[in-house]
Amino acid sequence: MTAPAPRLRLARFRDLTLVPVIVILLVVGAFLDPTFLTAGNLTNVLQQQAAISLLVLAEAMILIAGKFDLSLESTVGTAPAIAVMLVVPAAAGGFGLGLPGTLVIPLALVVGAAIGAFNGFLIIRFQLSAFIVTLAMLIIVHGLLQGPTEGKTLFQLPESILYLGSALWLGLPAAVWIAGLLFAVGIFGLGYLRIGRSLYAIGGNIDAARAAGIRVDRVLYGVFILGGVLAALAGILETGRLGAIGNGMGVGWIFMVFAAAVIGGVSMDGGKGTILGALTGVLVIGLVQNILTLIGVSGFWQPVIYGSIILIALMISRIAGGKAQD
Amino acid sequence: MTAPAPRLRLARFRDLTLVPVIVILLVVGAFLDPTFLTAGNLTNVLQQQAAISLLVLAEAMILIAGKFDLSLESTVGTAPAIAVMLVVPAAAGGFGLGLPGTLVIPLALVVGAAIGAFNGFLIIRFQLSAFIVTLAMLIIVHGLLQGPTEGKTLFQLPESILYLGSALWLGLPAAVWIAGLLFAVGIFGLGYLRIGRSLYAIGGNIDAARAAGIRVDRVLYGVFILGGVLAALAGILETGRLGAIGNGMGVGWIFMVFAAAVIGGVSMDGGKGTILGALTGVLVIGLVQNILTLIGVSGFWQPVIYGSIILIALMISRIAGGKAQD
Amino acid sequence: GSGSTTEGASGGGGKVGIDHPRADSDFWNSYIKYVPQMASELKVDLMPATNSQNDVSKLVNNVQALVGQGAKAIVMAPQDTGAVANTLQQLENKKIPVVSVDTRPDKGKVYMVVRADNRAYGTKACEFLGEKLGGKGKVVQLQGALSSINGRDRSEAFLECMKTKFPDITVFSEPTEWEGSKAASMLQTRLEQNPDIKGIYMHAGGVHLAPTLQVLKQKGLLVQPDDPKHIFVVSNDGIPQEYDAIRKGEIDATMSQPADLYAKYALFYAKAALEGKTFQPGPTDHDSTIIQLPNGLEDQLPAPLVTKDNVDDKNLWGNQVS
Amino acid sequence: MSNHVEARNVVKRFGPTVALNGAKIAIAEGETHALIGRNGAGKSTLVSILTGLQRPDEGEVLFSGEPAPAPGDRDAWRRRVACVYQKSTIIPALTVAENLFLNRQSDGHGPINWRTLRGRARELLDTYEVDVDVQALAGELSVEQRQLVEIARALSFGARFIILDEPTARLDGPAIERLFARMRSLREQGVTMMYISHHLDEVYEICQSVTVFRDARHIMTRPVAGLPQDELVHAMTGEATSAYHARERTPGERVVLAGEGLSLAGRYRDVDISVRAGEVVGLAGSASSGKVGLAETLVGLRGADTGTVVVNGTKVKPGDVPAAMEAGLGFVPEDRHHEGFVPLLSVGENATFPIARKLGRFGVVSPSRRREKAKEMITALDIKTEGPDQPVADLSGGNAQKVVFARALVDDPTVLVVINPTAGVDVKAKQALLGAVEDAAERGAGAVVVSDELDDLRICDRVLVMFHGEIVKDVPRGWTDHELVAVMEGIQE
Ligand SMILES: Nc1ncnc2c1ncn2[C@@H]1O[C@H](COP(=O)(O)OP(=O)(O)OP(=O)(O)O)[C@@H](O)[C@H]1O
Ligand SMILES: Nc1ncnc2c1ncn2[C@@H]1O[C@H](COP(=O)(O)OP(=O)(O)OP(=O)(O)O)[C@@H](O)[C@H]1O
Ligand SMILES: [Mg+2]
Ligand SMILES: [Mg+2]
Repeated sequence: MTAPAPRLRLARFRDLTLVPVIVILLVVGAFLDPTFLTAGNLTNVLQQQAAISLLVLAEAMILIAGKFDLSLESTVGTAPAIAVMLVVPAAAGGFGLGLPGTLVIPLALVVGAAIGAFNGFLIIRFQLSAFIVTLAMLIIVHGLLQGPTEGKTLFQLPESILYLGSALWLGLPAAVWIAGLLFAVGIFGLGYLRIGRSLYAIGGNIDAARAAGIRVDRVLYGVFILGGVLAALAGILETGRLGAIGNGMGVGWIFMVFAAAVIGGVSMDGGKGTILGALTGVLVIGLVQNILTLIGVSGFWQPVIYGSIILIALMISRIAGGKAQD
Repeated sequence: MTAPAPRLRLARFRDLTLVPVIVILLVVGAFLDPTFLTAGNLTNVLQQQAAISLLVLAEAMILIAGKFDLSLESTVGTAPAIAVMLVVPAAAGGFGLGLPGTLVIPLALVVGAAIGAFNGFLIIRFQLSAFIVTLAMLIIVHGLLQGPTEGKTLFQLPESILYLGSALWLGLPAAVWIAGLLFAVGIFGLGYLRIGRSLYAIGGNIDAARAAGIRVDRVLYGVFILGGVLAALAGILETGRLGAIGNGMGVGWIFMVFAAAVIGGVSMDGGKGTILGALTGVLVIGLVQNILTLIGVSGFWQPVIYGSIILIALMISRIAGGKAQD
Repeated sequence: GSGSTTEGASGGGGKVGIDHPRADSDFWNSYIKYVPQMASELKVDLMPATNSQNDVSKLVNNVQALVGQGAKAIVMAPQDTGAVANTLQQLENKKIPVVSVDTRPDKGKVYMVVRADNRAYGTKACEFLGEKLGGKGKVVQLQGALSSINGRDRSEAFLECMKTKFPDITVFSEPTEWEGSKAASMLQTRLEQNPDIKGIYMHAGGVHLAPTLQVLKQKGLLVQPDDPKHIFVVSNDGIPQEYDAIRKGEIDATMSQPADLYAKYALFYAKAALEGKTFQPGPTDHDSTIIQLPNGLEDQLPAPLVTKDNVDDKNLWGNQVS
Repeated sequence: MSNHVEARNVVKRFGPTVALNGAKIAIAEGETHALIGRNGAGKSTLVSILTGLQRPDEGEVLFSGEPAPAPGDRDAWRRRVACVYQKSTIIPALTVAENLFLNRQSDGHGPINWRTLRGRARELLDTYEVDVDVQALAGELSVEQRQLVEIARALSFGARFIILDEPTARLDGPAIERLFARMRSLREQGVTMMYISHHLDEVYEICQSVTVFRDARHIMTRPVAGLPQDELVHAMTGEATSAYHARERTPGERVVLAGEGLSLAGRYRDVDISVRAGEVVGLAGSASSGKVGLAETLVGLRGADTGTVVVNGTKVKPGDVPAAMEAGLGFVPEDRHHEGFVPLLSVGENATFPIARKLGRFGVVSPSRRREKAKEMITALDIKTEGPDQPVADLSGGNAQKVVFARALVDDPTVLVVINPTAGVDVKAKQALLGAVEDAAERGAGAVVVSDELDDLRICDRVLVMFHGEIVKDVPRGWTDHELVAVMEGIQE
């Protein structure tokens, strides 16, 4: 009865290896710029990270289940764009179908789900490499934004799609509440629900999971679909923040998403990591970006500093976590 | 004595699952455009793929050894650029060190080797996640091009660095000869050399490889360094082809590199695949790009068609290969 | 849709190959839409366009393919102006004239560069903001990608002009990589740090306009020009949405980068080249000037500054598209 | 008496291999039924068919006379049968508690109460006297601890039919006794069991009837009582086989393997060991005695905290396997899946890695010479395979073990260290492998045999017994089973 206690504490801490990094960043940031530690600035950081954090949440689940999804970044732009085109008139760049504007959010989520389901179909049914399937889908899904819009930005959006990304609830951006809530659900679901735990089993040893009676294919489909839906929701939040849907929305995010998840302790090999850890990864990336902007590092050298900080965070999470990464 | 034969033959064929795809592409291309099947056009395709094929060769070896390198794409631009800056005068964008111009190729290869060695150091010594290390290195190494050049293109280059990428040997571009030769060496090396076979052992079960007396760390260092050198060589060939080193050289290649390798049968999980297979993957990608250019598909929809062809090639390689991919 | 009849009608010998630089920005996609329209007006025998998706190595491949298919003149818009040197050399060897749109290749022969003066954009934006701010205060410039020549020209000219003409103005430069998301985050952070920022120069209206307006709106700074809280915004491109914003008083000015004229004169000069015409430096018949470059000629098309005063001018391309 | 489980006329092919060829088995209600046969006879394949993991190409499976559930209906299968598979089904990154209750962490779909789950896990493990922390990650357990967790899990389902596929291959004496006690009490409760093992004495101890497979076919089914062991072995091998007789020899003078002052925190301390040419030294000890840790140090898989290892006169850098092998060492690791073989590579390649440099010049490996050498090894160790080009992943467990053995022997080692050498190997193969160790010793090699199996230790000239990390006794040849077990359990002295 005495031995287990320290181990428990250690395991808990393993999710939190990045907390010291976050503390250091807060201290360093406060020294470097007086604006940094203001409520306003920190709120901005949270709002700026809200959309990408949903992708990290999605990717963390997919990685824990031992799979991979690169196409999430394209869904960010394409799902809301297609939904918008379904409801706005042709003059505003739509298909001219005249669906009611209130449907735009559900439609976007459905498009996201459909993309996720198609990914799942190819990967699970045809047993294709998840990396390459979703790489091809990244290209295709982005083409599904670029094709119908012919490269144009969608400026005339229904009000409802702008609301979530721009509203304030109790003084905090709605996007922050939404992301926070979904992370709480994710932490609970992957920590305390059987279906959530089954992701770890599948990612850890898929044959053993199958032998234990887990409906592996069904769970994996669910994860891919949920991933697509979360990416679509991220797109909706980002649309509200930016006020328009450009062809470049979400492009290039996926690398940051992986970096955040892995720094946060999620393994690329499946079966390992937590949602809480992934959240700390997002925060580290957000704070680093914010500090670099505040101190105004030269744009030319910014990548070097930025990449180095990722490496350092990775090492800290490796040393504090105490395990080889994969 | 009779049973093994069919298996052997089947294994041989598995490298060549993409050959039917290549044949179909040649036939379809010939129907779609009369220029396609001319010697000139096919030579162009080979020349255009020469540089990227060296990256595929490098990545295939790294993947077979069970690791990952995203930073290769940044090395393509940065290695020759740094070498050039070391030799050209300050007026041409150099550091003004005045090293002799003939050193530029060796210098570029050394820079590539150094980047590879640093990747290896972080991954092997610190046991960090190869994906994220090389992702951070992709950003950093690109910053090492962008920083010193301040985003400007280097176009006053020493003659020697332009030669390989632009010369013709026996009527074929020198780059094609070089890539062909290196692939031949790769096919032989990974098929018949002790060190080459050890990559399969390491990628297939690293602990067993160690227990079988293979010096795993040394081999992995070698693979990363070789990868960096090949990427630098790819950069030299590309520099000769383009006549200058822009900040965007190599950017975005890495996805195509992975696609080519995986379509060609190399597993993302290590231990599986051949260099010959990877070569067929490069050819498929090159032919598809060429055909799409020749028939002039609308730029807006091109990604959709392109991505779909990758998916189809993937399915064919899956069905013909007969094994689940990972 | 190219046949021998069109070729006969065009008089000058041969097909024109065209490569578009990218398909994912509002400006370029307007240009892309003007091209076929102008081609039929000018009776140019245009081959199906290729697209190099912002990748110079694809551009080189595409040009090779176009030449292989029989192009006698090439229109391109190389976003990396150094790395086309070899391609230009090869085209020169094959006696194929090149019209470069929007950018000026560093090396290699070009028949004509068709472009507005990007440095002039930066200078004009600087002058506009400097005057509006009375020569003091803080401004932000949302840069494009630093590796693109146009982004760099705008950025350098803007900074140079500020330094010499308005030394009391502090400039914050934000490298956005042409990404709306980065622009929004950086502007938001900068405004938090310096609430007294009074001016913004955006390098690309297509990607920067909506995020900027959204940030200003959230901060309660989206007010009419006569309000003391107003932040003066100058944009660049001249797309219809920028004009709407000018009309509403949300932004104050933009540089109209003439997508229509780019398309028109690119094809015009390509055809002229095939017909064997030659041009001299000096003023032209279409409000522009041809200047001599070491490696060819450049027709510097007019790029008017659009403000509330001239935003309804029918001649602006942004007012001609839907 | 009705049949609880019946499989009729089952055919299963893997490519060119026929794993089961019209095989059948019928297990009566409430009995413990042994299934035995040589390595590769098709036993594990039948297990995966009886548990619904694989579908037979032909034939049918009946549970209490009813047809088996649909292949996808895992819940229905799990209600009918629980299983300890030969291959580990532990998920290393999860805790022991969660592994025990995988996919049934909570009743229904409510949230999991981890505290309750831990309590249930501790209770379950206590009934087997398994001393592991239920919150430890399963990946951190030793091989036998993992095996015990798997057994505890399978037995805890409350299924009426339980299959155990070689559960004892990785257990030591006391653990086996506890398992048997548990199996007896389950049988008293009317549970039907199918038991697979290569230890015939276990079959006699715990089973009522036995089925023998040979070459993918059913050979015979008999009650165990009164069945002579010779007849059983004859049925398995198709020929008369006599018991193995350990050979006599006189060890040379030269010390070929020496460890001095070796200590490794938590595993063993102050160990001195020396092995002479032509000598076979046993290393025995019950669970956690540190014998495996010590052996792994000797071969270089693990570095000691203090002390030196000298192989064939060369002082070897700690933790450097290649250096040890260059000095003349060959070894068989404890866990073949972990360190034994590269599954996707061929039998030939796996067996010849240590001599790759001798199979051609200038770093080239000649495939034909490799195949030749591999064929030699396949014949010498009687490996059941399609040929040198078959991937090891496709071999049965025991045959994979022989490939690992081939790797250890291929370079004619001066020092041979084998850890649990006969785990999962059939009677006849066991004799071949032990014979190979003795052959090596006769050629002048020094050998260390690390094992709990008395049969393995019988070939040793002396047995070093470890207890709690120390060598407590050096037992010369001529011991009786009782004596040795007593020392291993720490009862004596
Ligand atoms: N997945 C597979 N692919 C190809 N061949 C296989 C596969 N699984 C089993 N086999 C072959 O089927 C035959 C029977 O294997 P099985 O594992 O059932 O043997 P076993 O009786 O359990 O042997 P052991 O006592 O060694 O465990 C062997 O020849 C083996 O090589
Ligand atoms: N990877 C590990 N990390 C920490 N402790 C370990 C590890 N592996 C084994 N141990 C512990 O070290 C002690 C000695 O282990 P070792 O494997 O050497 O004993 P052993 O004699 O092989 O026992 P057994 O007969 O059970 O295999 C045991 O308490 C074991 O639980
Ligand atoms: Mg078996
Ligand atoms: Mg042990």
